[in-house]
Amino acid sequence: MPKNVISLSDVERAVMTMAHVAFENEKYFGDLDGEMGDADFGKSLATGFHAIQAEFDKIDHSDIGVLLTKCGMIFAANVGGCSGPLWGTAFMRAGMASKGKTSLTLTDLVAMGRSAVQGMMARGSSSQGDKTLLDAIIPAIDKIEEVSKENPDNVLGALRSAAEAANAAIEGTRNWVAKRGRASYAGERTIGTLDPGVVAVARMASAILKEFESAEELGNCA
Amino acid sequence: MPKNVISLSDVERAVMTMAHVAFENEKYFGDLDGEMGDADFGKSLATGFHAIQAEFDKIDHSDIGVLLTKCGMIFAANVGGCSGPLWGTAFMRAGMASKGKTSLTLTDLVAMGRSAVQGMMARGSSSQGDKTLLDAIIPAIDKIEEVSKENPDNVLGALRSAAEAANAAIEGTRNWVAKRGRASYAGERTIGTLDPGVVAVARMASAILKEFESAEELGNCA
Amino acid sequence: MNKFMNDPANFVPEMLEGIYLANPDKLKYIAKYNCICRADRPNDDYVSIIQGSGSGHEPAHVMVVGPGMLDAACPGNVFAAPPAEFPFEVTKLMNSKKGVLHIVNNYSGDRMVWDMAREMCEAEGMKIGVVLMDDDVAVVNSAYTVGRRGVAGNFFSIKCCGAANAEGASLEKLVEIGKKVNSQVRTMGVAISGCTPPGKDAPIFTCAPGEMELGVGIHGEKGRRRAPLPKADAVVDELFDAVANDLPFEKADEVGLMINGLGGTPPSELFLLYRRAAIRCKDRGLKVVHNYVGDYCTSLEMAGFSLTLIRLDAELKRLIEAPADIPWRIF
Amino acid sequence: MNKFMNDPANFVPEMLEGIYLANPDKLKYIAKYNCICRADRPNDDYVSIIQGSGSGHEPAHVMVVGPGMLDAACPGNVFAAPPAEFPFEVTKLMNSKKGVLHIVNNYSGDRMVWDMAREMCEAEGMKIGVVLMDDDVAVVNSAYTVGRRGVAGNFFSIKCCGAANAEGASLEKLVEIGKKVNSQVRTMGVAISGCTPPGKDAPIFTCAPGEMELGVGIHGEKGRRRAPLPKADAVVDELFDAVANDLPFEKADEVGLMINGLGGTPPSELFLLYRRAAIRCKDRGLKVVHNYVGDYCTSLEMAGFSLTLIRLDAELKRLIEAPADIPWRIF
Ligand SMILES: Nc1ncnc2c1ncn2[C@@H]1O[C@H](COP(=O)(O)OP(=O)(O)O)[C@@H](O)[C@H]1O
Ligand SMILES: Nc1ncnc2c1ncn2[C@@H]1O[C@H](COP(=O)(O)OP(=O)(O)O)[C@@H](O)[C@H]1O
Ligand SMILES: [Mg+2]
Ligand SMILES: [Mg+2]
Ligand SMILES: [Mg+2]
Ligand SMILES: [Mg+2]
Repeated sequence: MPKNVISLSDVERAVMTMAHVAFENEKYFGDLDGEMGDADFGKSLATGFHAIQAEFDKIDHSDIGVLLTKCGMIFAANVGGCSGPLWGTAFMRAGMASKGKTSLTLTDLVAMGRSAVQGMMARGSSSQGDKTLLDAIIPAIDKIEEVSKENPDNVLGALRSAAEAANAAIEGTRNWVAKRGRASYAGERTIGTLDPGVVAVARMASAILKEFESAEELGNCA
Repeated sequence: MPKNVISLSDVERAVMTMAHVAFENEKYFGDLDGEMGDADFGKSLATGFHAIQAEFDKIDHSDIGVLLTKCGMIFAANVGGCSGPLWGTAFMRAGMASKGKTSLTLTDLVAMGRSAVQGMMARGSSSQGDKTLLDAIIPAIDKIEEVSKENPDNVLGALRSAAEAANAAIEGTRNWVAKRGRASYAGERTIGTLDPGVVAVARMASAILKEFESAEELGNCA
Repeated sequence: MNKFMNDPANFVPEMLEGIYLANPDKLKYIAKYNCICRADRPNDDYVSIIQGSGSGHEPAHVMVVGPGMLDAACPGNVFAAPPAEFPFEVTKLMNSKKGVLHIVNNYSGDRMVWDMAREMCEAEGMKIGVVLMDDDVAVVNSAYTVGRRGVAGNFFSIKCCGAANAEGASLEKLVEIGKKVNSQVRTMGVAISGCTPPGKDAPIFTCAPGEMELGVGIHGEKGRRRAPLPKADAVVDELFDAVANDLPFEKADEVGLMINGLGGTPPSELFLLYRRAAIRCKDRGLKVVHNYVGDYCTSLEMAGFSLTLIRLDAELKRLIEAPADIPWRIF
Repeated sequence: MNKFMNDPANFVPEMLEGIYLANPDKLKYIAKYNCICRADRPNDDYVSIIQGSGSGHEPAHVMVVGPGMLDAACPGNVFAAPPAEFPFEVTKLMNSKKGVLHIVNNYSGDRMVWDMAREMCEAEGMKIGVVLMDDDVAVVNSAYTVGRRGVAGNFFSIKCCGAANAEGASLEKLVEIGKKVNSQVRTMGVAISGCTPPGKDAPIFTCAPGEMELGVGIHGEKGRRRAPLPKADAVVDELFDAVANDLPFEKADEVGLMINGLGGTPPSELFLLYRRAAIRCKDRGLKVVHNYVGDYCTSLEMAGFSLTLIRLDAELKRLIEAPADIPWRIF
């Protein structure tokens, strides 16, 4: 039977998958940031996820909410620059929106995503269209919402649409002007370059999708 | 009749010829110095001869001695580093050794050269074999002395032998170790490199020879 | 670009330890929070003044901790604001009855981190004042950024607030002074080489021979535009005009003038550049009452400089001339 | 390498004018002799202390003219000692009843020029003292050179002689102090990039990534040997051992420790290097009573540093700690 909810262990696996994307792309993300920014994005993400990984077994796994909140606190405590507060806030907000839950419906997922996005926008005084990771995350959440309205049980379909939307943002935002983050100081010169935050979110979305797909296949075979 | 003495105007032309060699080779001499030294030799020589050129018409030309002494003072007043004191001293000593003279025999020339060399060695605490311009000048003077002993009137022959000796020193000293000047700090690493002072002296000797030869030809034609 | 370092991951901690080892009687080093602080602080008779931006800008701001300037610094990695935990914990450690002043440079990262830290501190009942520095005139269109960056002008807010603090001023007064400094100081920078953060194998950008990057910040990031490198005087003129026309500085103003090296530019060039800036001030009728030529706020080993003008009233003049004692010193 | 300059021929004069313009009340600039001198000197109650090596080593020595240090400087072109006329004329201008002290760095050029100048001054009846500095331990075989070079240790002879002069010491006493400083100070340097004199279009030498030039002087000339660039601690260890074993420095010695930037090395790296040097001093039982981290004697924009140790007795300690007021300053 295909997956219709997201379990606590799915969430754990998703966080670890994000971590691996951060580790494997540390240099690439840093180089992307070096194009127009200060080249530290790869290092910041890797540092944050290394800290999460190091404490992962020790922290409270009793529900999705406490787990994500704690991940956010670890991230914010260990990472500076824009990424520490932004990703820390995102995890914490997602955690607060899933307090006490041990499994998530697509509707829950959308609510968590919206809350995380709101937190990041408030923290970063930013909005959609500023050529930041928001421009990958928001369309992805929109897609999840769309799919969930058609069929609230279609988890894999929602993740697939989300990953597609996030990946479409990579090239879709290329010719925009960055209005937030270090790159924004380069103004018009950012036209034609990729936003590292967008790329990171897209890669993570793809990796999570792949993870869920292979789990599904294994499930089908078994 | 071939030349058997060196006149005041010959000396004037010789100084101007040296100046032109310095101007034309400013970059090359600097680059040579840059190999193992501090790359300022070309500039120092050019500065000194520019100063001489600028004041040349104004200074006392009543005899070879005062002319050369004054050239030495101008050189020392305008050039620093090793070259200012060394070339300044050389001109001054040559001038003092030719005080009151309006023409020079080869014997006079040898005495002036010896006096200049002594002055430079005292000023620079250096001696033959240190891989400095002394290793071009001393063999050149030796040759003039040799020729003058055979035939005291053979000015052109003496200059030819001197130029040959100075030029032979270029490659002849290449594999020596520099023991004086900035290059000496590089020790063994100077083996295989040319000493800029030697090269400059050789080029000047060749140019002076050429100048005398063409004057001679003209003289013969007339 | 070659660099003197051991493990790139230890670049910042080993630099901080070096600062401490050079001043063991005056400073403390708390490795956990990248913190360099005065050994004799906190003291309830004085405000504690703290800053923590990215590293790579030394002497700003870890080398200006000491009497008359900062009480503590807690930088992040090279070019990254510290995690919010650092300012939160360091504020707790340096907490004083008179309050704690945060001097924050206006970058998204710095602001977010210090906002988070301040919220956490205030939740614990601490009294926090904030001064935001944004002196960089190279950022033109503030609608499209978080606004101007805090660059070398930061030195003056630290110097003036630090001096006022030594005189016993209140937190409110320090905030007022810091805001006044920020309102009166303008900076613009230019690079003629890029810089390579520790652990990277190439500079963030490079300048070909005869090229300059105009309007750079202090994070190795690109600036406003790439242009052919003209004579030094023309470079100064471009920065001077941008800076002096911005406030604008007026005839008979008394000013401080800073030529700040970005890390790879030697004293000889800085004074050659100062010459032109001084001539321009004179031509414009500005009276330079104090000047600064050297490294104040760098971008690692970048070759380049920034030009800062600050308008001085009697109060600011008194404060910049007050003594201070910091690790970045000559004697 | 890009450089901020106008006409290369004006590099030195424009830098000197910049120094003067930054200190118009305290200094005079005599363009004819590349001379920066104190406006309030000569004074027959004090010796006049003069130096004039090549340019390109700033702040040495044109930016250390002022109370407590030099009374005048008259540098030559970049990396070339001045023509003998400069020291001769400047000595005449600064002549004092108490005499004039020439502090000369031990290079063929410098020595020849200052010898000529001194002979000319003495012929006119002036009283001249000479201190010769040769602190560079990188020069091993003195039989094959004019001996060791004067490098960053020069700062200490100027500082100590200047302080003693301010106390009213005689010319003979200043010579004695200068000689004592020179006998107690040792330096060695290393480069990780070359430098380009104004007017040249390429560096005198270059270091490939991962290479260093060990035992360099301060004129962009090559050093003792080329070697792979190890971790920073290992570089410090190599210089430290060469320097500390030379005197040799002994357990319980009180020392001054200097990490001097060669022009292109930023404060961050210098303090990282200082860390290791301080640890090595501690391990060897040397007591660092005063330290110096920054640019003191540069080689244009060369990236690199030198490490200097000076053994201090009570007299030298008093003199290095005395105040001084020079153009190269923080505040
Ligand atoms: N104010 C903001 N709001 C949302 N996202 C932002 C903001 N500023 C930057 N970002 C995102 O963060 C990425 C850069 O992160 P990072 O390099 O860690 O920041 P910094 O600019 O502090 O070096 C950008 O690519 C962008 O996607
Ligand atoms: N002590 C010395 N005696 C004689 N010649 C010397 C001495 N030192 C240097 N030279 C000569 O001078 C040349 C270098 O001159 P220059 O570059 O002006 O000197 P510096 O070493 O001061 O830069 C050398 O190539 C060498 O021939
Ligand atoms: Mg970044
Ligand atoms: Mg030379
Ligand atoms: Mg950053
Ligand atoms: Mg020279």
